Formats: sequence, structure tokens, C-alpha cells
Amino acid sequence: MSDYLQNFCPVHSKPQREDDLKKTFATLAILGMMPGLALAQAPNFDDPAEFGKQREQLAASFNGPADQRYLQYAGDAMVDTAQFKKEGPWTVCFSNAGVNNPWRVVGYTDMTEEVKLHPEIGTFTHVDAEGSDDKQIADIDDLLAGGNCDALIVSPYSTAALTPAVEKACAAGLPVIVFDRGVTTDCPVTFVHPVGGYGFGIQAADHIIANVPAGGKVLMLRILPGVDVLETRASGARNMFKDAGLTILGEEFTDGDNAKTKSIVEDYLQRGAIDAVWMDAGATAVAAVEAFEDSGFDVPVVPGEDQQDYLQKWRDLGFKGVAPTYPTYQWRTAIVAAVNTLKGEQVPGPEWVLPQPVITEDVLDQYINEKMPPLHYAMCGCEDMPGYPEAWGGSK
Amino acid sequence: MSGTPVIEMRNITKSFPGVKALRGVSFACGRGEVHALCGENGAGKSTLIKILSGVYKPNEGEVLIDGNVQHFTHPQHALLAGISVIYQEFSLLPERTVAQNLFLGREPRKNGLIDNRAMVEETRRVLGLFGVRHKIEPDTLVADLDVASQQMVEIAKAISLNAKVIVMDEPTAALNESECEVLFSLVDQLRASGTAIIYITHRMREVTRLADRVTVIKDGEATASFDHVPAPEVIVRAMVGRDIAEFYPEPAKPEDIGRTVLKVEKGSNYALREIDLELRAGEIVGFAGLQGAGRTALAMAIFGAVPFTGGAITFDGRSRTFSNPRDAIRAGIGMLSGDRKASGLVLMQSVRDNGMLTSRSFANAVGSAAANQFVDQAGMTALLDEMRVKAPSYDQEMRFLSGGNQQKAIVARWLALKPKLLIFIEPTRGIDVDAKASIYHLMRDLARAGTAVMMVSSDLPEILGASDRILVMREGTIVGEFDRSASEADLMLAATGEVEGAAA
Amino acid sequence: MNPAFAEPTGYMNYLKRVGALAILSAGALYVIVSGGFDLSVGSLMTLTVIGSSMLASNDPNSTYWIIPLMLGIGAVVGLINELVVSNLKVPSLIATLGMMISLNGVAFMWSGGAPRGYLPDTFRFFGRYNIPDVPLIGILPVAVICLAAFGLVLWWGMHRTNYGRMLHAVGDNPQAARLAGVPVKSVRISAFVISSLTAVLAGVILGGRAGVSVDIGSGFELQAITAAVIGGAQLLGGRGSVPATIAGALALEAIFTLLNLLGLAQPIRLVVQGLILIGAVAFATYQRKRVGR
Amino acid sequence: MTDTSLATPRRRFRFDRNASAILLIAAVLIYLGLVLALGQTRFLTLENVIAILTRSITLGITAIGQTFAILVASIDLSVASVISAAAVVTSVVMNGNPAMMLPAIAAVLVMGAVIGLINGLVIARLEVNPLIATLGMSLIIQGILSYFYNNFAGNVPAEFQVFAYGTIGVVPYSLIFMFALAGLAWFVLRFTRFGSDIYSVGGNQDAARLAGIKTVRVVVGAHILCSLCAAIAGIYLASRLRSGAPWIGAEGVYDLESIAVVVIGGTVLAGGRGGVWGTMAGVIIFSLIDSIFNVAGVDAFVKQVLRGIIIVAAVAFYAARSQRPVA
Repeated sequence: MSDYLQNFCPVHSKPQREDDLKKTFATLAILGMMPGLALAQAPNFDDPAEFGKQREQLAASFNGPADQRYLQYAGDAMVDTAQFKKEGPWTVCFSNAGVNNPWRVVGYTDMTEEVKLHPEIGTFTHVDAEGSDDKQIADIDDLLAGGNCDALIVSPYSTAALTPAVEKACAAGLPVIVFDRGVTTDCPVTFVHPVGGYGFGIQAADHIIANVPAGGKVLMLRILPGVDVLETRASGARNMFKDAGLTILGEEFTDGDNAKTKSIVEDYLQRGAIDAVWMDAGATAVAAVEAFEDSGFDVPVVPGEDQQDYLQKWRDLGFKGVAPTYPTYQWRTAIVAAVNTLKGEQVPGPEWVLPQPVITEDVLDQYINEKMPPLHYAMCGCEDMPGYPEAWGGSK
Repeated sequence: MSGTPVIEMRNITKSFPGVKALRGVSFACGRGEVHALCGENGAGKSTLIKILSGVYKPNEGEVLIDGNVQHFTHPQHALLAGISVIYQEFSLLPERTVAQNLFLGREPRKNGLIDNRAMVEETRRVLGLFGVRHKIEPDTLVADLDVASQQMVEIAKAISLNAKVIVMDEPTAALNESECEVLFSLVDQLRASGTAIIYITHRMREVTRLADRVTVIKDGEATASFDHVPAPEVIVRAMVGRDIAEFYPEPAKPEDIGRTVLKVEKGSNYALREIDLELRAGEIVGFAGLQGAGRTALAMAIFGAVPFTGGAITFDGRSRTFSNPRDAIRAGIGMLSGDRKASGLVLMQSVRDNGMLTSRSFANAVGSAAANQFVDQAGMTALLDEMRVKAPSYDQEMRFLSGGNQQKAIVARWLALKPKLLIFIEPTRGIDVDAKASIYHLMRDLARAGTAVMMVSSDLPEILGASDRILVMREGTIVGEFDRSASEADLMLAATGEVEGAAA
Repeated sequence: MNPAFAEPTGYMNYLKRVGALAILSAGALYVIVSGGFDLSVGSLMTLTVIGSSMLASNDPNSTYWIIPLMLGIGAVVGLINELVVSNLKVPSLIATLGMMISLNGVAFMWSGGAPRGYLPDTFRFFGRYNIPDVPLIGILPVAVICLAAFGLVLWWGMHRTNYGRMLHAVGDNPQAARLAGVPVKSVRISAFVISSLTAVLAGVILGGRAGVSVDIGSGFELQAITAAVIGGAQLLGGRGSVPATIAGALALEAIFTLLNLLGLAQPIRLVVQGLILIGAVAFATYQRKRVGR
Repeated sequence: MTDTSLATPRRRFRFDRNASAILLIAAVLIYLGLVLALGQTRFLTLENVIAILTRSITLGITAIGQTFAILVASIDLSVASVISAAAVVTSVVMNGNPAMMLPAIAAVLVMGAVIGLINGLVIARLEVNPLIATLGMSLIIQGILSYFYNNFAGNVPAEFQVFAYGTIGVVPYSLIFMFALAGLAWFVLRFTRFGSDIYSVGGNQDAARLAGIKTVRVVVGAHILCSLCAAIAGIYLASRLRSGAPWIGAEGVYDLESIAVVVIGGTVLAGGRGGVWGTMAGVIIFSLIDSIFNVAGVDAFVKQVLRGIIIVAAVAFYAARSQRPVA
């Protein structure tokens, strides 16, 4: 048999093949080392000054109408927009990073409903980058080339990547409103965002620290590494746990995948008790809670987010929950900022910091609405809008 | 011939799993010599050539060029050593032009870039050797050429290499008479210019016309070698090794031949026209013709694989249309395709699965094992035993078997269905001589049992030896009918169109 | 080292976890053996979960008609896949890639981007419920029963029926199969339909286990192919084993779990998966060449 | 019988050779029709045409490389990871320092060539199915990359952003670069022996081997070119995004999209037929589709459904005519 093989692959004699393998592994090793050259470059997601500032802002009182959180703002810095004043009807353009998760879907619905409240907006042009920086840059180019935009709203996919495109739009004389993630230029009229990632981390961590005795064990679940908003949430919480003397069992990435989340929590449960599960976003909170349920354990302290399924689970099981929020009403605020800019009115800026409320057990019932879809974000600030609740998929 | 031969092969031995393809074959060819290499299908000629051209490595023995031992491990080495081969299976790329094919892998370059103009001009020059009647434009896509032209391109490719040695493996299989003549005069020119030519054929006419020396290969051994061209009978006896009479079974007696099983009237499709034929129970009908004459197309049409688009079929006394193989099989027709690997075998499956494939196709899909009347495992085992299929186990994968055993397993596939008409296309291609004889006997046994047998073959001795009646095809239609007493020359003349064959 | 595997409950949890992938891989194997690829299975799982949540509107009795309806949709998807492949002559890689993209879009369109209903407990029963207090093994998850049942059916279909042998023949050499009388088209159609049906079943089980989310099935198509390849299946058809594929799925998940327990991060998992994939195929090729071809 | 049989056959109009042009014309007509029907002639400005062409430069550069892989009857699923790796290495090595521009580019090109070499060897020598080999490679690269980096890392100097954002008049350098690269690829395929060998090996590996072509080298060479193009696409993307992150290749779905545009451009998956201009047509078709969707304001989800259907329909447009069975 062996000489038969030789005849059919006369080119590859054996030692040669081993050589190839060696080469393969050597090159793999080199490949592995190359990115290691500048390992120390990671962006700083552990900024005590920013942490302190956000902690203050969480507790601060906001300016603006008390019953309309989406119009409130921290501080009193305003920008003058007289130069952008224009007669209607306007074309407002919106370059969206994507509508690929429920948070963005709820937010985008907020936005389109808000547009309906402003008859001065003649055309609302929405382009969706489907979660790609490259495509979003091209989309903004398209809008600048043929969009006839009077104002441009950008929800950037990545901060650094979209900066040149936003700069280009500013240079074209357009008023630009940025929200959610920012850009590293101050050329936009304003940057609309809630308090921030540290704040989100603080709210959940405060709750855990208050309800878990010192030395308690915390599992940290995270969606994915590298997203600045999520990294700050984690670093804030991590520091607080250490200071409070809690043990961090581990930090695991779930990809936002329920099945994976469940598996991870089950695996940890096999190894010992868990006193709290901290999460950088609430999408997988219910899966984590179910992992305790299905394994026959009592649900410990599991914070989530303001999604209906979590809020209802929390109420039904009565565990120690808390729901920090990253409110979707900022999508409304972006439209309001654009409209005010085109009217030439003053707009909070260069940053429009919105309040970032936390849902605690006392106010839980206010936010539960069983008529809304399970993944609806309760902190949408949309209950007063004419399209509510149908536009968000709910029923009356 | 004098001095060191250009090419010499010494004691070449080569085995494949289950087959010893070559045993100690020695062979030499000198400058300006045409050396005919004769042998039956499956005798080992092609294996020898593949060793010469660096495709296979011999287990034992050596290849010498101009007296120097060579160790080819890649076809390129053989090419560089001046050996060029015209393979039986075309090695042309259909999506490339004639010129690109001619210079495949050795395009002329100017300043490091392909010199397209030189390529086209050289192509035109080489193709010019075929004369103006056979004009092929260098920038035509090979896919747009007919089979004969493609064969011409293959030949031109070998010539354009200016090789020391040119091997031609049955180069006339697709050529008509005048095209053959062009080729023969080319061979004469090459010989005159000192090229060594190894000419593989089993057509005695060509041996007589061209060869200076003859070597006969049988069962993997060089059984005879002549420094002159002996009488055809001598060569044939050396090739076959026994009396033709023994090799081929007795023909059918008139009383064996029964009712008409298949009748085609005015059958036509893209490749066929005006086909009128009758096949009768108990009779073996041979179909002769050049490649591309429509024999395989006719078989495919009867079998429903590439159906007739015009005309009428009467099968088993009923008017039928077969629009796919399933229709034909259900009616009682079976077909063994010519290219076993490409369209006959499922190589990764077991011998038994290959044998039962058709039975299973007509059984209940979820039915299993012996419970089902169509899928009789025990029956298949018995059938395979009966046919003496040599395999370590019938659960062995098909790809490990020799060609003859593979062919037997496919025959078993059809025998299990007891067909009324069984079509064999090139039934003995790539099969060793012993297995060949048993295939012929098998066909005869089938016929005796009342099956109509249609045999398509390019092997004229086989056609003459195994058939009861011979139909010759040319250009998509039947041009002649002969009985088994016809000569090869009669068939060739009819097949090439020089003379219309007389009805027998 | 790992108590998860030290007691029966741990094993059961592990089998429960891998149930969806194992069933999916065994079904995808049908298409692989027939000589094609089915990249649409992951998105079909997503569609199943999202569609079911949309239709259920929190009504526990809806499960009884939703699952058959979803199976019906799955069958149509499989049928379209095959018709595009055989009638429009689009390679299955591209045809099912297009189907994958489109089905994801359909799932989003249907739900408006976010699912609008819960999966009722009756639906989640298959993926979530454990039968408690079973002797010897502690708990018996319904997903494990499903895995055993569907695995058995798929094994039987592939290895114990005429159909299974024809499927192998079609993948091995479609031309030879056609000339031998195999009804190539219906064999292929059924392979794609079976693949799609198992994707729906896997979706039901996964949705039961994990609940509603928008990209629940993404990545499963490649994992299924990986499992089949680890199980020795021949890409481009002709060879494959249902038990080995299920074992491949179990091995894949076991390796991931193990890496998790060793505290190795996601990146390492990717590298390991890549090496296993190449290694398994290279080894199989080497083996096949060693015994001659 | 006369001498008809060997006469040169008439030149048939070969539909499949012109289909990519037909598709491109169709896409342009649809775009024009839509723009005119909506009365939005502002989309017909030169700026907008350039914006459309510039949309898909990353995809275009990648697809040029993918054309080589597919022509040689292979395929490369690792391009997306290579793009990510190249972008990250570019921005990390440059790290804002203009002096590091050339070393960074050199390092990335070496990396691309090495990855292509490994892909090629695994496919041609170990005879691993190319889908599996490059999928595995993709996972390995992605794993190594995300082990070291989990965010945008480093940044490119402003001088280097000229590559993506600089223009001659209104025409971006990058657009010129892409077409120049396509021209170079065409040149290689048309005028070099290596190019000719690619078609031969892709068309029929056995025939190529019999003709003396070292098929392993050709396959490896095609894969090196493919990975090099992906690496260049990564360099471009780093310039465009100012930095590189380990997910930017995957988020652009450049692996599957590059295969789709190559196939839409008329290169057959089985290899040996097609060319780089068809691929460029495919890329422009994709850009046009995106722009048509944007102009028509198609909902993002409907867009996705349509995109899937368009890919299949475009491939069916050629394939349905072929007689070859597919699987």
C-alpha cells in the first residue's frame, strides 16, 4: 500500500511534508507575536475622574421639564445655533449604525414617532449602516452627495471610525447632532447621551453591594469586550466590588446569547454558590435567572435592565433585582435637538447629558406593562406619544 | 536503428491494489523510428505511457533517455526531457482558446510577459501542417470545436513541443479517413525529421501503414517484439494469446433470436437523426463508428438519459416514450455506461451497495434489508458470487476493486432486475483480458436467456467477435448493417464515410 | 477537576445543552451526504423562534399548532433551497447563503426588529423542562429525550433505509446515480427538506432553552458543518454517519465547555475550533490516501 | 462527405461571458429609472456617482483577490479575518507615527503573504477542502487577534488617512487605487504565465499537471495574492476608520460578500472561467444596489431579504443556462 501512495503523490515525499508543517507552525507563531508588539495600547476605560463625575450626575438634579426626562439636561451650558436657522420644511437626515438589536429598534421607533410630532420636518431620510463602520462612512458620503440634508443626525457605530465622516459633514456646513456613542471632534452642534457607562455600572453595583454580605461571590457577565460603553460599565463595577470586599468569581463574555449565558451560569453553579450576577447589559438577565431556576437554586441578586421580560420575571419571582437603564428616549432627544437647531434656538451643548434613572423595587410596578413586547425597554419615555403603544408592538 | 535508443524502458513493474498492471516490461525506441505498441484494452499500454510521462512512478525498473537514467516525479520532468504525449482522454481545457491550449504551461514570453502574438502565430503554423481543409483558428475556444478538431489540437500540441519522443495513444479514434491520412503524413514527416514516435493502436491497418517496429503487450507483459512489421494475424495472435474462437463465445443460432424487443422509427434529437432500428431478443447487436458518430447518444436516447425529441419507440410491443432513465428502467432497459468512474460507479460505497443501487431506487424508500422483494441482499450476494466478483468482502468500498470486478458488479446491478434490453457501452474498456472474456460470455448468456443486448464499442475486433449483427453509425445516423463475417476494413469504410455499407 | 461531569446531573445538563446542535448537525448531514451545503439552517432556527413568539401571543395552547406550522414553513424553505439548486443551477453554497440572508431579513421584518411576544411554557417545555427524580440519572431533560428520538429517526433514515443508500449514491456520483435509476431530484429535495425540518426542531429546542432573542441561531450553520466534519463526513458528498456526527457535536460542545472551565477565553476557543476543523479534515484525507484511491 | 467538419465554427455569442456586463447595465438602468421616477435628479451628479463607486472599495480590493482564489477552483473564507488583522497591525504599528507608515505596510503585506502561503499549502499539499481550510484559518486568525486586542487599537497618522480621504479633483485616490489594482490583476491574468496557469489549474487540475504545470505552486500563489489583497483592503480600512479593531472585517461580511460579487461577476465557483473585470462589475452592482435601497428608502429588513434574493437571482442568471449538474 505504501508504495502505492508514493506513486500517487510523487511530489510530496515525507520529510518535505514535515518541513511544511514546521514552517506552518513557525509562521503561526510569528503571526501570533506580531499583534503582541504594542500590547500596552488599550484605551483607558478606567478613569476615576470620569467615574466620579458620573456618580455625581446620577444624583444631580437636571434642568428642564420635570415630567419629560428626554428634555432634561445636566448643567447649563448652551450652544447658540442661530447660524443654522432655516425656514421649513426641512430635510432631516439620519445615519444610523444599525437597528440590529431590540434597544435600537425601540429607540428608532421613539425617533420616528417624534418626527411625526414636528410638521416642519418635510422629509426624514434614514440610512442604515447595518452595523458596519465602512458602510456608515459611505452612507454619510451618500447623504452629503445627494441627500439635500438640512441637518444630519448620526448615531455612530464606532467613535473613532466615524469621526472623519462627521468632520466632513460639519465642513459641508451642516448642523450635525450625534447621540448614543460620540465622536472625537467637537464640531457637532451637540452630543446627546445619558450619564454614561460608569453610571450604569455604579447603579447595579451599588445594589449588589447593599444586598450581598462582604466576602460574597459575584459573577460578572459581559456581552463582548471592547465596546467603550460596556467597558466603562464593567470597570466601574469591578472597582466597586473590590473596594467592598466582594469576591469576583470570574468575568465571562456571553455574546449577548441567552443559551451561552445559561450554560455559563450553570457551569459556575456546578462549582459553587453564587451570591450575585452582575451584568453589563440586561439582554441576557432572564437567561441568567432561568439558569438558577432550572438548576433548582434560589435566584440571588441579579440586576438586569429595563426590558419588560426582566421586570416581569423580577416581580413574579420576587428576587432582589434592580434595573439600571440606558434610556432609549435619547433617540427622541436627538430629533428635538435637530429641530431646535434648525429653528435657531439654543440647545444644551456641546454635550446634552440626559438623566439616567434606575428602576428599583419601589417603582417597579410603574414600569411593568404586560401589553408591551417582552424585549420592550420600559424607560422609553414614549408613553405620552400618540402612537403608543401600537408603534412599539404593544396593544392597548 | 543504430546507437543508443532515444528512449528506453527497462523491466518496468507497476502494481495497483489488486492488480499487477505491468510485469517487467522492456521497450525501446530510436531516432526516426515509429514503434507501434499493440495490445488489447487493459493490457497495460496506458500504464506504461503514464510511467514514461511521469504521471506514475514504477515499482521497479527504470526509464532512460539517451542512455541516462531518469527519475520523473512530475509530468513536467518528462516534458523537459523531451517526451510529449497525446493522451487518449483529452487533456484540453474547453474554456481556453486553441492557442492557449497548445501552449499550456509553456507560453512563449517576451520581457517576462506572455507573447500572445507569437503564440497565435506559432499555433497557426503548427495547425497549418494539417492542411487548409482542416482550418482551426487559434483564438477559437476549444469548447466550440467538434471532437475531431479537438483531437487535431491534441496532436498539434504534441508536435509543437518539438519533442524528441512523441507518444500517440490511439490518435485516430475520432478521425475520419481523410483526417487519418493527414495524421499519417504528419507522422511520416516527424519520422523523417528524426523524432521517435511511440504509436499505440489496435488497428492493424495503421500498424502496417506506419510502424517500423512492433511490440505487443498482453496482461502487463511484453509478449512479442518485432524488428519488422509482421503479418496482422501474427500481431493479433500475440495480442489475444489464444484463438479468437475460444475468446469470444459462439454466436447466436437463428432459432435463438426471438421477437423484436425494441423498435425505433425516425428517432432524432440534437445529436441523432433518422434512426431506424430493431433489436431482438437473444441477439447481440454491435454498434460501431468513430467517436462522436452518435453511438453513445443513441444509447442515451434509448435509455431516456438524453431522450429522443422526434420519432417513435416501440418497446416490448407497446409504444413508449422514455423521458428519463427511470422510465426506461421501469420498462425493462438497463445500461452500463462507458466511463465507469464518471457515470457508472459510486466509488465510496460498498460493492454490495453498488450492485443494489438500481433495485433500491425502485423499492420503497424507507423499506430496508431483506424484507423487501426488490432489495434482496442475499440474492445480490449470490449474484456477485456467481459472477466471481473478486473482493475481500462485498462491504469493501468500490474504489478498491479492479476495473473488471467493478464492471462485473455493475452488470450484477442490472442482472438483478432481469432486463429485457441491456445496453453495454465500451463494456471492456480498462479491463484485463481474462475479465474481458468473462464479460463476453456473460453477454452471450444473457442473450441466450432471451435478453436483447446492445453493445457500443470502439474496439473493432470486439465488435466483430462478440456481435451477431453490426450497425455502423456516422454523423448521428445509422449508415450500414453488417453481419459478423464483415471485415474491419468494411466497418471502417462505412464508419468514415468513404463507402456506404451494404445492407447484409 | 470538574464536578459538572462528575455526577449524572452534570451529564444530563450537558446533553441538554448540546441537544439543539446535535439534532441540527444530524439533519444538516443529510444535505452534506447528498453533496451540498445548507447554510440556511441557522437563520431558519432564528425564524422559528421569532415567528413562534410572534404567533404565540402568550397563549399556551398555541404551541400545538405553531410547531406544525413552523415545520411546514421549514419544509417550504427546504423545497425552495433544492429547487433553486437543481432548477436554477445555483451552487448550494450560494443558494443557501442567499436563503440565510433572506430568512434573517424575514425574521426581522416579521417582528419589526424585536420579538413581540413570549414563548409560552408549553413551547419551552421541549428545551427547558427536566423530568425530576429519575432513578440513576437524577434528572431527565425533555431535550435529551428529543435528541435520542430524533437522533434515532435520523440514524434509521440514513443508515437503515433504501433512501439512505440512495442519498449516499447521489452525493457520491450524481450522474451515476441518475443513470442507475435513482430519483435524484426527489432524493435531493428530501435531503434539503429534512435539513430544514431538523433546523425547525433545533430552533424549538434552543428557543425552549434560551428564550427569545433576535440572533439566536446565528453561527449554528457553521457549527453544524463542523460537527459533521469532525464526525468524518465527506464534504461534497458520499460519506457520513449520523451517530458520528452527533458525537462530533458532543465533542465540539465538550471542548468548548472544557475550555471554559479551564478559564480559557473565547479567542482560544476560536483557535482551537479552527485547528480541530483543519486537523480533522487533513487527517481524514491522509487516511483515505494512505489506503489508496 | 465534404470538409465541413473541421471548418472553424461560427463565433457564438457567449451569453455567460457578457452576463456581468448585462447585469451591470440592468442595475444602472434600474438606478436611473428609479432616480428619474422619483424626480430626484440630484442623485445624478458626478459627486454622487463617485460616492457610489467609493462605497465598496474595501469589498472591491478584497474581491480582486478572491477572484484569484475562485479562478483556481479554490475559495477563501479567511479574508474577513485577514482584513481585521491587517487593519489592527497597520494602526498598531503606525500608532500615529508617520515614520512607521512604510514598516507597517511592509509588516502587513508580509503577514498577508504568510497567511496566503499557509492557506495554499494546507489546501494544495494536505488536500484539505478549501472551505474548511480557510474557515479554520479564519477562526485561528480571529482567535489570535482577539486574544491580543479587544477594541480599536493604535491609530494611523493623519498623513496616512490621505489614502482613504485624499482626492485628485473630486476623484478619491482610493478609487484610482482600486481600479489600478484591478488593472494589475487583469494584466497578471492576461499576460503572465502565472495568470494563464491559474486558468489552467482551475479549469482542469489533472490536465494542467499533465501539461507540466506545478499545480501546487499555482494554488499557493493564487492564495497568496488573495490574502495580500485582503491585507491591502485591511490597510485601506485602517486608513478610512483611522484605526483597526478585531471585528471590522467580520462586521463588513467581506468573506461572503466578496465571494458573492465574484460569482455575480461571472467567475464560476468551479474555477477556470471568469475574470477580474466581471468582479469589478459585481462590486459596482453591489454598490448600486445599496444606493438604490438608500434612494428608495427601503426598510433595513426588507433590504436584507432583497439582498439574499438578488444574490441568488444573479447567480441563477448565468447558471440556469449551464447544463452541468450542481450540488
